[in-house]
Amino acid sequence: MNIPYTVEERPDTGLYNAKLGVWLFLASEVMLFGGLFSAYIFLRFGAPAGAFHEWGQELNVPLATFNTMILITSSVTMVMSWASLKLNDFKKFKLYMGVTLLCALVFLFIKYLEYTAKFDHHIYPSTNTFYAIYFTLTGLHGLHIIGGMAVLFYLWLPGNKMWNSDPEQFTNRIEIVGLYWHFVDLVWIFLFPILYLL
Amino acid sequence: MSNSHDSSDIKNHIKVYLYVFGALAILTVLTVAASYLKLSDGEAILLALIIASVKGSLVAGYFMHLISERAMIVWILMLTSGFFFVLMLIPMLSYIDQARLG
Amino acid sequence: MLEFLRHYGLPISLSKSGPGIDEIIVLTHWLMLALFIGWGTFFIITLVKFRSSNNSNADYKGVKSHISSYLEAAVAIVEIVLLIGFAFPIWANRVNNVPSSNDGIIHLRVVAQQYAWNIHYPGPDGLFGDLKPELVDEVSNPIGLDRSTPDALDDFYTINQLHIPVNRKIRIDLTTKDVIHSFKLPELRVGQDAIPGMSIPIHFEATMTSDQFLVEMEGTPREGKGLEIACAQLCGLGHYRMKGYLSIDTEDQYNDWLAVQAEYLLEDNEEDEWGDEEDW
Amino acid sequence: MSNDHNHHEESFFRKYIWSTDHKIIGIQYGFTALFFLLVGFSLMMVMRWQLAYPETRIPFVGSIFGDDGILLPEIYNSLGAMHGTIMIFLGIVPLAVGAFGNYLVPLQIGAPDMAFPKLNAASYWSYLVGGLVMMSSFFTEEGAARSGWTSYPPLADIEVGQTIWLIGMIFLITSSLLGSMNIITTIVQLRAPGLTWMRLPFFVWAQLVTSFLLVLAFPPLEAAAVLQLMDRVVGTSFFLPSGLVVSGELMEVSGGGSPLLWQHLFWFLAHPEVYVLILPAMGIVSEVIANNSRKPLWGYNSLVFATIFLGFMSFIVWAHHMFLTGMGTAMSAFFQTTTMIISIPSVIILSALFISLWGASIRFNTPMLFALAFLPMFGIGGLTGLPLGLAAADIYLHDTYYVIGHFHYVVAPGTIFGLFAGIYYWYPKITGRKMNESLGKLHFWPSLLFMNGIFMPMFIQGLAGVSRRLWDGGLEYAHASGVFHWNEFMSISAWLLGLAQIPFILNVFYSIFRGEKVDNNPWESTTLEWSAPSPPLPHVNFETLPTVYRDPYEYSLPGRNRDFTPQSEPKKNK
Ligand code: HEA
Ligand code: HEA
Ligand code: CUA
Ligand SMILES: [Cu+2]
Repeated sequence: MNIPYTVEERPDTGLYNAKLGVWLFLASEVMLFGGLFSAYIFLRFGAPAGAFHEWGQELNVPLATFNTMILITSSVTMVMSWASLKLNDFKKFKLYMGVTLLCALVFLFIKYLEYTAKFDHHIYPSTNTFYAIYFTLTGLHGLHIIGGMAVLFYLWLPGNKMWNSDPEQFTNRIEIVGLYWHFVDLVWIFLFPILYLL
Repeated sequence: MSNSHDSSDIKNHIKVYLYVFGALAILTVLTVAASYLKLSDGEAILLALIIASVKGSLVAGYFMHLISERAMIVWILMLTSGFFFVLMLIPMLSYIDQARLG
Repeated sequence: MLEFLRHYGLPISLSKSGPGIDEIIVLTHWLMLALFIGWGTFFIITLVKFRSSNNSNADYKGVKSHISSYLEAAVAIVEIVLLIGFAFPIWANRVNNVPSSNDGIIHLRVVAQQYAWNIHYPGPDGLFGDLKPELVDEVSNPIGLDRSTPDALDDFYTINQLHIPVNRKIRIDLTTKDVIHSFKLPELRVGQDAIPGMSIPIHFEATMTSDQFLVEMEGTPREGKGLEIACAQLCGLGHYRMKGYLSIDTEDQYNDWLAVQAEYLLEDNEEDEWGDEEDW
Repeated sequence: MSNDHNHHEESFFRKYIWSTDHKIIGIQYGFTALFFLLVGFSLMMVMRWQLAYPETRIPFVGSIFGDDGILLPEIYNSLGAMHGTIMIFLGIVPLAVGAFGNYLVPLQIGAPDMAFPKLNAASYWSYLVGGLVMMSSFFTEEGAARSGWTSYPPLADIEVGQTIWLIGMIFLITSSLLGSMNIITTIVQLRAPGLTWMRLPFFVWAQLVTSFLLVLAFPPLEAAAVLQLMDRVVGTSFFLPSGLVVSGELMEVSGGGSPLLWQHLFWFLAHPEVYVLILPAMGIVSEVIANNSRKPLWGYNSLVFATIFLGFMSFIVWAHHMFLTGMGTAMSAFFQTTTMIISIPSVIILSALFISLWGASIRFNTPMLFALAFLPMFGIGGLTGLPLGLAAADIYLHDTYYVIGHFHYVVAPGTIFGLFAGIYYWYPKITGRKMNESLGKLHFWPSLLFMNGIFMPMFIQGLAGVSRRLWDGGLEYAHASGVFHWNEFMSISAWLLGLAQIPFILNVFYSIFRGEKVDNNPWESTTLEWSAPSPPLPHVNFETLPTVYRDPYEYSLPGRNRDFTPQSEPKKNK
């Protein structure tokens, strides 16, 4: 079976299939988080004045700031790993990708620390609407990280084979997961202030 | 990005990526710092959202190459963000509208 | 058209705002009818005229005129008129002109619950006592009325029995204890969802008493059956039987009824009946 | 492509079950969805017994519902909620988008397959899992969801059976998202050379807009489903305000949520969803009408732009389902206005189709009969949407049988007829054989009659103010006494409608083996799918991928000896 434009770009649209596909997927993700942000606004308006801010005081801002940095770093290493492939430097790719994965692991570990700290203080999603939306948003974001990691890992370890058989397609794949990864980072950039700071 | 880029192009890109990384780090520190300012709720929200939007645009524009992306993608995203704001705004307005009922 | 819709189900209207609502329903149905008859005729003519056995060669170009654009513009204009001339003002009247207690109106509260309507009367002082969820007791205090404040002392409530006087403005503050219900008085063209956590005011004025209505209904399938509160929103397995009884009284009947209720209150009779056909 | 021809034989399993060929997946979607339609209809035929003869023993199947064979109110509510869910999410959407979209879009644009064949398969399997999860809820102790297909909390938060419904929905939403991204990418990327945007068959446009609606409107419902699941499973209160007292007990939740949040998120999907139900059917009907009127569609451009506009507007009308939730003047004015605006493109589309018939040479075969019947039936459904869209009239009509009548006219004799037209029309492409015309007409006429028999009296009941979702069909209420007797008439019509489907089911299976054998282009059509063999070649569709030189509907082009000119026929002098 031979489907056109899986690797090369279609001349009139300037895109290869997966690129359009992933952007459509990201569009749907925007709407998914849109629904949750909308819920956040609704609940915030519904809570007594200032309550959301107050409830949020339990959260650990320094830790979350550090985590934000980690995620931003992983985004840079992600785009660097793609650039390395573009420069035909597979070794560097392996390195950057490895760092990206490592960052993701650290991020999840810190998330785990935060969650357990909350549970130790008997704070659960059912405690109040702030924690309901906090756990939902960060939990769903965490799931996105885990999903992304699975794909990254799949491209990282067996990557050699794919690179050797079809470097161009492999580079495209890295670009595609890269787009997804940056999007997850982007979501966090908004989650961080609305949950921790406001 | 298309395969038409030669390696010097990419090397330029890498420089940009590093700048963006720096900018993101600084902005992150800025948002946290801003949260310690004595601002009213509205101002704080506005400031935080502005900073977040700048950061978001940097990520989308440079890491995700949106700045030089094909028109088709840009159109789809504009449509999406339009509906995204509808989804934010209308429930919010309707909440405010119904607040008169107590 | 009104007669036509009446013939096909639409009940007579017993409220002041009813005719307005009927009017907009009537006008929209005229628009619908015009479009349907217009296109329907065109449709049937084309089907007959251009069947292949009659017209074996199709015309590549087809219709060249722009009549359909004018038609679409006409539909748009009619819709604008309906909106601005009727729909907006009626709605504005409904949500903006809510009378307040000191306008000499009857002010009641209705608290819906799974499968009953609790009607809360403020008593002679015209002031409502507080309702507290934690005080709710299904048998002795279904709406959670806090009797400890003076406002509440003369308050009383009924289950499923709504009495109102004719030709007086009524305001009802609608809320619910559990799930969403919808308060509907078909003959008064009143409808409003009851949403937990919200208290939504509605207002209307009846123009006919229940007795007169029953006289009107003689000889129809409705004969002998009075007015009722329907629940229009799925609220659980008893949704179909969630019905209250509405009595539109003359001023005298209403006052008598109030007096009887006040006596009950003195008797300290906390048990309430859930209403039945007798209450019409 | 040549190496595909001498592809080694695939195993039966790879070829027919675990296939990634869009045609096989389309057929899988089609049969599964038809099966679910039948299930959804069967539930309703049972419910209609209770509505016609409340609290009497249901014949034949009564024993399923307990010893006395009476449908209990809680079971009635379950069947109602599941009827709505199954019809919409397991029946029409998979049939219209999953089956028709999958099978026809690549063929009509001259592509060898969908852009992402594996995702395509994943989409089908996710749909099947979602469907099975939904169905499994009937066999659990708690039973199936019983809070309506709208699942309004707090009721849905506290009623039994809802958890499985939510999990099922998450699978179904995932399936639709995967499928629709695939369709968009396919249309954008895989159009044959020369097939420019304004040369696309209208059906492809309809699928494109539909897919955009799915991609952008479904995720908020997925979010809402997750939130409701959290409410039910981990005890959050996204949709529960403080101070709820259920059956006399104060609910022990933190409170602070809002039931209206669900309604916003739900209708943000569910309004665009109704256009998801209608647009593919409009696409099919346009194809069938163009073909059987033997002339180009009138106003192709206005059809396309109206469809795009319709899709766009459908995102900003949703709160017309919420007029009675305490809306103020500004909000209601906004939504009434957008609702009126959105009716205009529908009028444009319908007008264009009507005018297309003028000057035609109409062939009344079975697909055409269904397509023609679609027009007035959708017309009735659409027109009765207008009073609902005016908030003042909706005060009276909201949640009455008038609403039920309105939307069944658009989805049942509307969409379902459109889909029937499509099945009769493209059956020869799929099997190489035509369906039997006599059986087809035996299917059409009674269906048309009984559809109206069921749904027309609903307007009468609605005008009388009878609420929907009543277990006893309104017996309890005095205001229903004048119209209650219609229930029996409607129910009998529904059962006869059921009987009228027997010729169809027979026809589908009989014609696979015994139908009249036909060549690749039995309807003498112009669009690309008819230039492929019947059935199209596995995985590649066309012997050589076509190139397009013409507009989609070049019928009765003057100066030719044939009355149709395929899109792939080169123009002579140019
Ligand atoms: C395919 C599905 C579909 C379609 C296309 C529509 C189309 C429309 N719908 Fe409907 N609607 C539903 C499915 C659909 N709806 C469902 C499922 C519900 C109920 C959900 C629930 O509560 O469970 C609902 C409920 C619903 C409501 C809420 C009612 C209530 O709960 O109180 C409203 C209110 O505005 C509404 C309005 C409209 C309007 C204005 C249109 C317009 O788009 C219609 C425009 C069309 C026309 C104006 C017709 C044009 C006709 C002609 C040009 C002439 C015809 C002439 C001949 C045929 C001879 N609909
Ligand atoms: C797409 C949506 C859709 C469709 C097509 C239908 C079709 C039908 N619906 Fe329904 N309905 C809903 C969506 C739909 N419905 C929704 C959303 C509700 C609201 C639920 C709620 O309250 O929450 C509802 C509610 C509803 C009610 C109101 C219940 C109540 O309020 O208490 C009634 C009552 O009569 C009804 C009846 C029917 C009937 C008789 C049909 C008939 O037209 C059915 C016709 C079906 C067919 C003709 C099947 C054809 C299939 C085959 C023949 C299979 C062939 C198989 C093979 C070849 C393998 N429906
Ligand atoms: Cu209360 Cu239905
Ligand atoms: Cu709608």
